[in-house]
Amino acid sequence: MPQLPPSVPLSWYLALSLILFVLGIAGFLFRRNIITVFMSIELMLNAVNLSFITFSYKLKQVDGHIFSFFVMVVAAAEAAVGLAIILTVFKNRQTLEIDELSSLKN
Amino acid sequence: MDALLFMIFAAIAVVCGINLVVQTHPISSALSLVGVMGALAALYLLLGGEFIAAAQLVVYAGAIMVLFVFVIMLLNAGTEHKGHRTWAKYAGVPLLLVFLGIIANLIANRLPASENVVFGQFTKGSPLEIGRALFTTYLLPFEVTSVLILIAILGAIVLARKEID
Amino acid sequence: MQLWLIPLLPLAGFAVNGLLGRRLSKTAINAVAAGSVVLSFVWVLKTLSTLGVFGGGNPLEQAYVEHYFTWIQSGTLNIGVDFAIDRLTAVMLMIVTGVGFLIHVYAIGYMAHEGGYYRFFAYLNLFMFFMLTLVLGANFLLLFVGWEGVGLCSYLLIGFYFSEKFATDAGNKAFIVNRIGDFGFSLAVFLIAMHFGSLDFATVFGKVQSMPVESSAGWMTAIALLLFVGATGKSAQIPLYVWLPDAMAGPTPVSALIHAATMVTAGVYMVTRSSAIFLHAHGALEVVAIIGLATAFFAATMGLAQTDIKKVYAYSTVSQLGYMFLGLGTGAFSAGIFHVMTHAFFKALLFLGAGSVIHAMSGEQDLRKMGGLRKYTPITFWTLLCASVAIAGVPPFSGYHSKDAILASAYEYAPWMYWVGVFTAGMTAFYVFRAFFLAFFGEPRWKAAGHGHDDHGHSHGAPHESPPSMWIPLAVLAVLSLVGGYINIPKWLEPMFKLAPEESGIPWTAMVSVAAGVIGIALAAWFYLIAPAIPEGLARTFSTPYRWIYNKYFVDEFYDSLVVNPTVDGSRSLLWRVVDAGGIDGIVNGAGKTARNVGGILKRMQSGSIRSYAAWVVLGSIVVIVAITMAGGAR
Amino acid sequence: MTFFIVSIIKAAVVAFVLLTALAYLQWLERKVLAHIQLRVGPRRVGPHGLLQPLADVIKLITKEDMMPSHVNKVFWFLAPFIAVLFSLIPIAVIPFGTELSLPAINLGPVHIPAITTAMQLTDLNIGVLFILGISGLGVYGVALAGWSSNNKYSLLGGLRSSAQMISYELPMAMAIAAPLLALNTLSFRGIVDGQAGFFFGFLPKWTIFQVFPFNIISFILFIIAAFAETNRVPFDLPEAENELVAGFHTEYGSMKFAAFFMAEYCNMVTISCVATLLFLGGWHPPFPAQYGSSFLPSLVMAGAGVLCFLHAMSPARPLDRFTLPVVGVAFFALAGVFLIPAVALPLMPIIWFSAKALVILFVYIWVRGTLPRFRYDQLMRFAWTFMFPVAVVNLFLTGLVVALMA
Repeated sequence: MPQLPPSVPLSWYLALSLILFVLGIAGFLFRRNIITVFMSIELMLNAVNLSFITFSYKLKQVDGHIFSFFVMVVAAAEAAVGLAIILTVFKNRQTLEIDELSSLKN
Repeated sequence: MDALLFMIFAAIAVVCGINLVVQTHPISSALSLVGVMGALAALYLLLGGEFIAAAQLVVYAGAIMVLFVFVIMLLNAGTEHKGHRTWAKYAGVPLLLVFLGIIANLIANRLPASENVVFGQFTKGSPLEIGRALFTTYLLPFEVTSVLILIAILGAIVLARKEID
Repeated sequence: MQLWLIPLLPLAGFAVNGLLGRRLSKTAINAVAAGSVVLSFVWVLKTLSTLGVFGGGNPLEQAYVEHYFTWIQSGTLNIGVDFAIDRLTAVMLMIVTGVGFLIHVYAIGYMAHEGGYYRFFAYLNLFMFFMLTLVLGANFLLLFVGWEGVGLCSYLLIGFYFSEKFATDAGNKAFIVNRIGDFGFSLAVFLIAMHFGSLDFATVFGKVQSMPVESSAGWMTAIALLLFVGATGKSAQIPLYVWLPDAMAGPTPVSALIHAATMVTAGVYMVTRSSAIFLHAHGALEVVAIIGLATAFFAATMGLAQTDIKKVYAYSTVSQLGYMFLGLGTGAFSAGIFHVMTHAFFKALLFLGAGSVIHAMSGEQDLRKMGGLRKYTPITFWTLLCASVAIAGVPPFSGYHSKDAILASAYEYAPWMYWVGVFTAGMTAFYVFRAFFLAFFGEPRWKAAGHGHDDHGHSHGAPHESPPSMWIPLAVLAVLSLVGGYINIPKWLEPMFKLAPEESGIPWTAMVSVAAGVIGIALAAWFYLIAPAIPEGLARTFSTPYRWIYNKYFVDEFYDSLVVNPTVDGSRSLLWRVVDAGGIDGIVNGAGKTARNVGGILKRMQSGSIRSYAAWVVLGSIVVIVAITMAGGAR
Repeated sequence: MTFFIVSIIKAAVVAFVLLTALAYLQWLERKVLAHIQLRVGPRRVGPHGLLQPLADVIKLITKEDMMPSHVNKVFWFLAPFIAVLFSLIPIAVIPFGTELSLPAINLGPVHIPAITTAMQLTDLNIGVLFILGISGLGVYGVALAGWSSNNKYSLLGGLRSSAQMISYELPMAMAIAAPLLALNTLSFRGIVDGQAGFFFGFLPKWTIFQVFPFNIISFILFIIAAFAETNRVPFDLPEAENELVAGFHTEYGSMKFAAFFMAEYCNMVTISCVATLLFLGGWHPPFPAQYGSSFLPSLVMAGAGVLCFLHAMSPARPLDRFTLPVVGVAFFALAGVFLIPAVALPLMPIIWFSAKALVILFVYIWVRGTLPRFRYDQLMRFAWTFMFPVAVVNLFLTGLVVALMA
């Protein structure tokens, strides 16, 4: 079996964050349940956080952590409002299908 | 050791992420997202972000996702069925591949040869440091965020008052 | 030493009265309003005593400065919020808080029956705050803040009876005319910031003194003149004096506090404060002197024929301010400030007395409808007498000292100025005593005329003496205006203004001015006590000059036809019809039309399905990233 | 290498002790409840029913494990495991005592080097946050169980528990934050070290006595929130049997049901340990050694022995005449053992620690035997209109005091 290196290069973390981000976009593009779409957004946010932390490690500065902390806080606010909106939508439309919620046009 | 841990948790994260996308039931997606978050928390620890790891668990996994699960249960949303197809569905895959390719290329080529991540080298992630930075350099953003949170709470209450009672 | 407490106490009073006044009882409002002012007065006393002013020695040789925080920090320009006390400021502080307190007490009695009670006191406190900021500020910007603030308060208080058209008009007039002056002032401030790279008094004046008089006299003169434009606006000098007489539409305590004692002297203070600049611009000083003299003279002549008691005193205020500027212009800054103080005493007293008379006549202001009030309002009578002799420059009362100092320096500067000044002094004595005699002597004319309109809410038969809250301040001010002349301000200000002339000028100048005053009094007595027929006769014989004087030289009409109407017509016909309707609206509508057209095209992209939006976003981000990479941004 | 071995041994010990403690905690609860209600409680299996837990375990294992047809299988299976997992993890960061140092032992071929290790699995320097996070995850078990059982009672139970746990996590976190302000560390060991010593020689420097009186308030808040977090009476809405049959675990039987039960008790133990560490000074004695605090355990043991003999005088069952004296002798022996310094010194911290934890656990049971259950809206209103504001104000005041004293 191939011998594992004692530690991994920084770019692997970035690659992981990229993969997660793309997965998030994919979820956003291909899922129809509005809640799932919402969760894909959260996934993207997490990916970005990971890259923040990674860069913060590279630059040996704490700022990245602060940014990701703010991202979390904003995500919390967003989740609260977004879920409330979803509840309202469901009450008015009895559906969570994103394609049926296209009343923005006409 | 570090590499092993990274492998394990990265694998968990990726698998859960894929699961999030492919699962048809919101609950399973939610749980896989929780899995991703847990794995990421572990990775943060590897990167020396103790506080962020804990915050990840408390805030994301412990509060936000619980909220998601709560709503999913409340609406008792079933599995989704085939909807009509938009052009995005066809354009999506190539777009994503292009995106992936470009960024991967950037990471692979444009980034300078980055050093290895060794656990314990970066010690600025302790609650002490974070708190210091948060209350000196980033004081104003911090306060503004608190206001944002307040507004969000009020908005959520106003929006959802009639639903939950 | 917590200088900030001094202005902040009145501000607190304003906050309390302005926010909660509607709910508070009158007693509470009085307590807050007068209390805050008396507290700041006490604090001023404490501060000064801590600085050793009342002790012996030579305190406050240089200013005591307190820095609070940096307000503006841009490039090299660094403006801090800091207060300073030097000898000049000390004098002004004493005047403002002391007289201010007395007038607050007076107002409690005077406004007792007015509506908007708490509003009045809130404004009054706010005015105190801004005035103290103006006096304490250690740089031109803070001075300007206070400057604008007192302007605002004066506007609010002139238009206090906002239900009356003339009051609001007067308020607007005061505000707009002051704007002209403030414009000059702000230009001066810009020039100063540009040339000295700072607005701090200390820095600026230090640099000024360091440079020789000849060099850069040009823009120095410009700065000085612009500053003086501001002063003419605030201190009602020619050509911007027109607002002050109308400002009498406000309640009498306001006239006393703002338009006689404190605010109008702000200009004098400002010019004195920047004496260094003026001393480096002799042309400007000359202008100051001439303008002051002209104002003194013409205002005095206008005062001769006024029939409204407050108007008389208003013009006398303008004329006295002219005196002060004459003093400044002739280099006797300390004498000017001296006159500021004495004038604060006796002019405040005159106005308050007039207010008391008006109160007694329950709202009647016309001298022709008064008379014989002596036995009804004895206290007012005596106090007003004190004030009149003081302003007439009869030794040894306060007016004599200060006016004499000014005239002496005027004589040293240019004898003709001195003679005009003396003549003006005579006129001053004349019209002041004219008003005095008309009000208190002769047979009562108010019985026949009945009471005028009664805006005091309660009508009664005979005139009545005012309540103690009104006559006690009168008494205090009377004492001050009698003995105030012995507070040797020029001596006190010696270290600041080396150029102040010797206090004991040429003795005969003093005698002549006194003689002029006495002659004026005698004439007034002759005309209005012994032979009341003469004035009408004179008015008939010299009908043309009389009409001119009576109509204040038609200056207002002149301004209307020259400035106001053209502006109004111009803006109506050109700005509104052409520029606004044509240009601006055109731009706006055009923008709207374009937006609609573009939107019509972009609308196609908006399918309404979120996923297509997401796809668009991805596409866009790809494009951006590629572009950045191409540009070599992403390393 | 020794590190791994030691860690494994420690883990094994801790797991064994914990699981036994859980089983006997349940026995204790039944006993105490019984005495509160003037009953006798389990008594048949073993002396004073001491073997009852064993019997229960056997029963639960041997029961038929039936799965309802209408449940969502994956999550229905997953839920109990999640619950147990997240209730067991936190014990890993909880210290039970000071350092334990064993001398090197030579038994012919076997050679064990001298070992010095902390009585703790691991000492994270974010231990408190870690526990908060993990216990926050515990809700998934309940919520999933409630949802996946596909039964309206269970669903209601799940919803209730998730909402309730989220709501009570805030005051709990704030109540924890208040003492941390004074101690300013997040590692449990550091926290306990910060509470060593005595005020005026007799009053222990425990957190509750430190920023008087605010930390007492936060202690009370913490205990209340802890009751809610562990779904115990009076906050056991998720399993309110008279409203929701059995709430989220209606559909569960045999070991899965036992898993939920275990999770609940494990949470209780964890929370009690946390309370002990954060507020009650961990393993520090309540009064100084010169007043003989080190003899207290021996005294208690001796007292227990005497008690056993007294009971043996008037036995409730004929068998007691023989069993009780044996137990009494055992107690006396223990008392003697605790007089040996070599044994007492390392054990003393653990004794104090577990004593304090047991007191809190007893309070749990006591409350359950005493208080009625809240109504759900009362529960929520209590959380948001009383607990939360009080916690905020308390936190603020504590910060103020600490800042002023610093």
